[in-house]
Amino acid sequence: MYSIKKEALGSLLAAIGAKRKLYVPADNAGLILFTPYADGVSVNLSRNPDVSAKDFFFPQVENICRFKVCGKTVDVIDNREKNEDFVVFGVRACDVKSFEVLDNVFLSEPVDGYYKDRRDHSLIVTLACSKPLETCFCGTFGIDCAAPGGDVEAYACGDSYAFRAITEKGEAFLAELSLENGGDEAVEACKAKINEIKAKLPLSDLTTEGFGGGKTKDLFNNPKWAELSASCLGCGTCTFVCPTCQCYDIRDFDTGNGIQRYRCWDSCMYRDFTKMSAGQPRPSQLERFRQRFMHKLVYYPENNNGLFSCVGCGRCLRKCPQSLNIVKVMKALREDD
Amino acid sequence: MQELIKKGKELFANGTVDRIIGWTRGELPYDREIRVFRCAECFEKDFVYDAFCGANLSKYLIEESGKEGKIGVFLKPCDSYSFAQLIKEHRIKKENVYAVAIECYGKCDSRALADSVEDAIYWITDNGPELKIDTVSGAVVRNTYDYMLEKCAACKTKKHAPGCDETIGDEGEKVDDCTRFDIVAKLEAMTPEERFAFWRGELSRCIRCNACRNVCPACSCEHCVFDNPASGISQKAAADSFEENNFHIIRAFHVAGRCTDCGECSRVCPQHIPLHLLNRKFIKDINELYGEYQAGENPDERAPLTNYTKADCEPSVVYKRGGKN
Amino acid sequence: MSVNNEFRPKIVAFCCNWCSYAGADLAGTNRLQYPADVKIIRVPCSCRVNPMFILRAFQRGADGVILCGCHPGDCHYTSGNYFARRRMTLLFSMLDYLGIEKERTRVEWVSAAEGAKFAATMNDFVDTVTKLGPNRRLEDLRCKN
Amino acid sequence: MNRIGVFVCHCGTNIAATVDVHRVAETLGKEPSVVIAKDYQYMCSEAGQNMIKDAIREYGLTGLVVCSCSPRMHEATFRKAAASAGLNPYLVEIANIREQDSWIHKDIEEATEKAVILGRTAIAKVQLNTPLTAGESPVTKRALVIGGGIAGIQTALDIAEAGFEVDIVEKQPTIGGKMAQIDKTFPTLDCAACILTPKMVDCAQNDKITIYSYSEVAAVSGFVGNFSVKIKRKARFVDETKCTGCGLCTEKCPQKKVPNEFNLGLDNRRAIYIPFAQAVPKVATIDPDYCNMLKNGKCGVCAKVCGAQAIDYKAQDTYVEQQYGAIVVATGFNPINIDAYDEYAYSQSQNVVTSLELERLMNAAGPNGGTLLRPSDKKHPKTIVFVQCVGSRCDDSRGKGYCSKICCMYTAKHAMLIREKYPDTNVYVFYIDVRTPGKNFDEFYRRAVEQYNVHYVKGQVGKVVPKSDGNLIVYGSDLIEGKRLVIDADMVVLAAAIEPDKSARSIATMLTASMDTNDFFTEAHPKLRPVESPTAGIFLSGVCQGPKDIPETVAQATACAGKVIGLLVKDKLTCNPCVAHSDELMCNGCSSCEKVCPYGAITYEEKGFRQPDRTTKMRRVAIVNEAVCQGCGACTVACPSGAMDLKGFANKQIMAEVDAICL
Amino acid sequence: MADKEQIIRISGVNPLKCMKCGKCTATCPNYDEMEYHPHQFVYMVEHGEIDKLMASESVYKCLTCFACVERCPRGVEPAKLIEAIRTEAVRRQGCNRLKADDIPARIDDDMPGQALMMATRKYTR
Repeated sequence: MYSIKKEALGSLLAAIGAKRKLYVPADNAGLILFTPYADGVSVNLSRNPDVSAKDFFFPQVENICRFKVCGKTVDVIDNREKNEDFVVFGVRACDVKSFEVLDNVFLSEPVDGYYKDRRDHSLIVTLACSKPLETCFCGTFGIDCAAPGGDVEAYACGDSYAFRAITEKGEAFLAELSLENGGDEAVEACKAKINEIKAKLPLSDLTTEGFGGGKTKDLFNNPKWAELSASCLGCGTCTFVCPTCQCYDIRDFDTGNGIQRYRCWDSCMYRDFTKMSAGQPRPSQLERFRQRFMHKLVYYPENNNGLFSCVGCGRCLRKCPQSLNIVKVMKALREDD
Repeated sequence: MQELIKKGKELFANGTVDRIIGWTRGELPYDREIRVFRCAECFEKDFVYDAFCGANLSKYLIEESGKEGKIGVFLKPCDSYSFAQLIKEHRIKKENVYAVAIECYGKCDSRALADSVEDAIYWITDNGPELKIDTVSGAVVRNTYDYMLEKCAACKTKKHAPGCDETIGDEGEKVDDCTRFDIVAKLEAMTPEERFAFWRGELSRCIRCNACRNVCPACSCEHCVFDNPASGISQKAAADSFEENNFHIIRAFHVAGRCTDCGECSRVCPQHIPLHLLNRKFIKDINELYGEYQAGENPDERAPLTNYTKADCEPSVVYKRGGKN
Repeated sequence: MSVNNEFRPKIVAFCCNWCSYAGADLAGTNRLQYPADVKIIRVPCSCRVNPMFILRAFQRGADGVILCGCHPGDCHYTSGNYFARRRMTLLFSMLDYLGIEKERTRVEWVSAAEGAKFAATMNDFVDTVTKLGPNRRLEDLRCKN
Repeated sequence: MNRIGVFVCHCGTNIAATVDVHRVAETLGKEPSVVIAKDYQYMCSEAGQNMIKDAIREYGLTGLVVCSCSPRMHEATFRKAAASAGLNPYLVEIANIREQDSWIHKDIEEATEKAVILGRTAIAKVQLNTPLTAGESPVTKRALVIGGGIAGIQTALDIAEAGFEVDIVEKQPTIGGKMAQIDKTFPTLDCAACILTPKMVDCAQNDKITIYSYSEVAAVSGFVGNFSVKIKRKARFVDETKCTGCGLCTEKCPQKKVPNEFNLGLDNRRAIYIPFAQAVPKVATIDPDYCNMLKNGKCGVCAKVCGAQAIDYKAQDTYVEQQYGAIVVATGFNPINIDAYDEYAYSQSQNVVTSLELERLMNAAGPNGGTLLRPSDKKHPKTIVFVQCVGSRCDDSRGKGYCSKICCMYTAKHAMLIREKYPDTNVYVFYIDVRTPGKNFDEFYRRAVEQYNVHYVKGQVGKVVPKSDGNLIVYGSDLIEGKRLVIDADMVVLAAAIEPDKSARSIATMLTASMDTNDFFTEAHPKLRPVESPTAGIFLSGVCQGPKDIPETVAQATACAGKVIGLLVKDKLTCNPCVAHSDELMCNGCSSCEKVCPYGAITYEEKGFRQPDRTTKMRRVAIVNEAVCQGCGACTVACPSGAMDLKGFANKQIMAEVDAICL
Repeated sequence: MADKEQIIRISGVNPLKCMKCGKCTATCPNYDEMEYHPHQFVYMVEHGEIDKLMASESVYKCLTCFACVERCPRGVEPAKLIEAIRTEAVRRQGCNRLKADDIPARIDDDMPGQALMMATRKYTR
């Protein structure tokens, strides 16, 4: 355990930022967004950032390669960005868990080289949630926001921050910073306080009972889906703010003298998602809506040893234009039993 | 709200409608979902009309009015213009809708309200000018007017568009000292460099989630050009800053003269982009160059972009007006 | 290829088939010079020009876009240029609002008899855009190489 | 894969002098889809065209690019060549490297570089061209003429002559129009009735012509070749098929105080009337505003005296629906209301008359039986003052901005006739300019001055003051003498401006035909297509298009008939294939496109669409009538969903051109 | 020529609109008193003969009855030109046609009081 005074955080970040690329949660138009650290950036650790940390590894848009037309021949150029080591500061337990969900997808064979390269270059400094919100339900999925994990764990305890290395990589990172030891009791107190709040959260009693692998038959034809999906606009907000949504599209952009092939986030909420020459197996918003939640709560755990692909970060609860969300879905489907 | 519930039950009872679309309590204290109620009992039980019912119901009527039977709807003044405009564009089948005009004194920006409270909220009591918020670590109070939606703070009218079947309460008036163009004017007064920097800052946050488009009652296209590879400009992500600009310019242009300034785009944007400032620029220009026009207000009037006069100003007017150099 | 280090703008000119394209032809017939930076796209009427085309031109690296049509009142299709006039006014105003240099866009009415006006307009426009320098605010970097 | 052929023309030295044509061909030959690129001295020559045709066959070209002069010059030539070699003519694109390149640049490098870019642009476009076939639509071989004046009559007769059915719709009880009211015609001074009435009779007797008199057009739908028109036949309360036109009823009708519109209210007629002796059809009409029987059920005299039992007081308006291939507008004109010009005392003195009223006063069939007597006391006028340009050539706020064209000549005619018949009459004509462009026109005017001693005064009348004895003091200026004339006149004749008939506006709306600010119909082209409206299938005859005299009207009427016949002889109309097309899967049915279409080519239909969930949803979608669409593309931009596109100038094609230029 | 532009600017009249019909002159109630007549005013302004006009009594013979303005088919408004010439005359110091002292001698018994007031306003500064 290492500890620094709260006011020393700025110089600590500056020290990290001097050596590596550093991303910190910072204010931006009333939002908190992961922002490259620089002088004048207004660091804000008060709550979980509005956009998840997934795009450090799985960015919204990523170049894959370029095809260049020269007369009647075509050259293929690998023009992906070269990654350097980088640090993300202030990732919460839920987002850390989401990396596991993403890893299962991108790092299982065949390994996604683009994703892996970014993962390899990263170092994650997490932060325990001292003030979880009414939208938080990470506990539902067995995530402890008081023990966020990552390479280095950080705690905001009173007037100081405490840091603990979790991985070897984290150990080396902290060693470099030559911090003072201490803070163990403060962390325990902090954890206790967090647990106290957790018990009071409005969504603290939500459980995964009734969901998980093997529940497809129970849930798929539930008549509730129609009503649940009725007001869904089919926008992609929930999928884009979600830390675990990992669907992407590969597209070609005609630059006039060649093709830029890139991949970008896609959303199962979109009507051309899964559209094939033979037609659209999910013809209406009902099927698309059902797909998203069935995937999070049934299909993914079925294929990943019971790991749910929802981490309870609550972003979709905050961001859905029409107040639809996974909690409502879980509660509604459960009512039947 | 009781009056609305009474009206709803009456509409069910006398067979005017077989369903009503309205707001209902959501998962969180400030969440209001949209639901189609199919019986008087569930309507009475779950229907809610309060400070958090900011969502515009009009767009749902495109789909709903195409179904059999007649649907009831409650329309706030700003929603009624979207409704009237969609009827004008033949998107809503009026004969299948029973529209009730209702009063509105401004709705709460629930996201801003929630963000203003550090702790988890488990209940909100609406005391009119004050909102009492119970959190896990005690109660806090917020002034309602400080947390109004932008569209309500800059409300243009409390008067409904024509086309509603009946009105509950008194019909309001246009807001005389409406401030909705203030920020547009402020931007116009900037230098192009400042404006460019402003919009880059805003639009670079765009994640192309399409919430603005999908919630917009004017964006009711069967197939949006941005989703249609045949259009030549389809985009799934803003892969370059150009595409951020392009999407928002074209979207604003496509709704120019049709946008009723209902403010939904800005309400739903998860990235807090002030999209209404784009639409209002067009509205302001149209008002100044071609005469006052409010989409949805007059069912027989031509939209400004499908109309002209021989004496219209030349495009070079742009060089002379607006903005410094 | 001529080696020239000074900035030469790329200009796209949309010309309506009936007036302005014929005006451009007349400029040619009368041997009235204007810079080769201007390339003309023939459209049936100024009202055929979609704002998408103009943005597309900027995306692809155009430095200026000019739209030429029949004089108001003389449209071959009676009213097309009136609609174009409104559309372009609003579009240009919006571009200006977004901080895109408004001088990069222009509408001119050129009749089939106005070869001289066509050439003069193009000379002036190229001049204006050359002074502005390359379009940086509405370009797509992917199209650069 | 596309197989494009590129042909670069030298145009002698026109292109080759400033553009390195070999290099252009060589560079373009390296473009991905180009399979052959050649240059040649004159592509438009027979040898050049053969080169193209051979290449189409040899390489199986799917597209052709010709780098040459303006497409306005030779696009048709190369399209024809392509078609003869089996390539769809719309798979040809022209790169204009002469007018827009070689002729305006001096630097060979620069011009060559530009030629390559223009060529590449054309290649980019042609790859997206689709074979287009001109559509066809059938033609109903029947024409409608709206208006039965001399213009309508002449057009109808000429069309009937060619063997096509023609219907004339005339809102008055008889055809004949203004010419029937005129006494003599300039410059020949022959009797108007003598030349008009035989034509009216011809119309009545021609079995190809149907006259709907006392009728109006109520609604028009359809498009060129296929108009559907609803005609309202106003109740005339007399059975046309039974009435013999004997006129007994018009003598016996007790209601004698109806102002006679044919004589411009200068005398009275009965409530049942035949407008004039030579009316066609010669049947009586009851004026419901004056008939006692119709107003209060007390009378019935006409029914009693009618031997043919043609009177039917219970008659109602009826409607006829008819199909037409072409519609001719011949709605004519009226003199303007001159009450606003109170300086001329028109409303104060009966002895101030308009020229048309003078026509009736001098006409043998007029109120005075042809003797010119002034209206107030039926005395022979000894001094008559003519005032020109009353309401013509005015500022917009004061009258009509245009010259009414016919006044100078008819005034000369009136002056001359008066001087001839009553040599003791003093005749003054106040003029601003005397306009006599026309065959034998100036000679005619000079005759009035030289032979008949009409006093032409360059100047204008400022004021007319009626006196108690009916005479009028006329204050006029003589600008040449530089003095003011004060004339004690017996009569003043005002040459009132003419304006289109008031009914024209609503007819234009029904026909979607355009009008100018004066409500004259606009022609498709002021010089090259003067008798057609821009709306296909609508033709213009007579003064409805602009002021003109009888010879010009007849000339235009015949020209118009020629155009109509040219349309009606076709069994099918071929349409311009570069028309708008709506993708109904994407169409919202929002009506934006319809609002900007100048031709009314877009209509809407409720159509069922199979949904992904196998249900059928009804949706309103736009349908473009390809026969009516002229291909301007206004709708393509109005359409927010991009459902509307223009064939031959599709969004993708234009964007490909943009891309190629900006590359 | 500057004079001409000045008159045109003051009056707002475009003399080129005149089509020389003479209706203004024909309608002028004070025709007989004038050396130059309304249509000539227009013509002379068009030709820049301002000094000649300004020197002429005719300018002051105009009754400003506006008959010429009312009747002119082209909306040329000759009376406004005359008014402009009068104004210009007043503006030129020393060009005042009448000095205040000269007026009493010219008053006769028939002259209405209002005309006197108008004249004072018109002819003096």
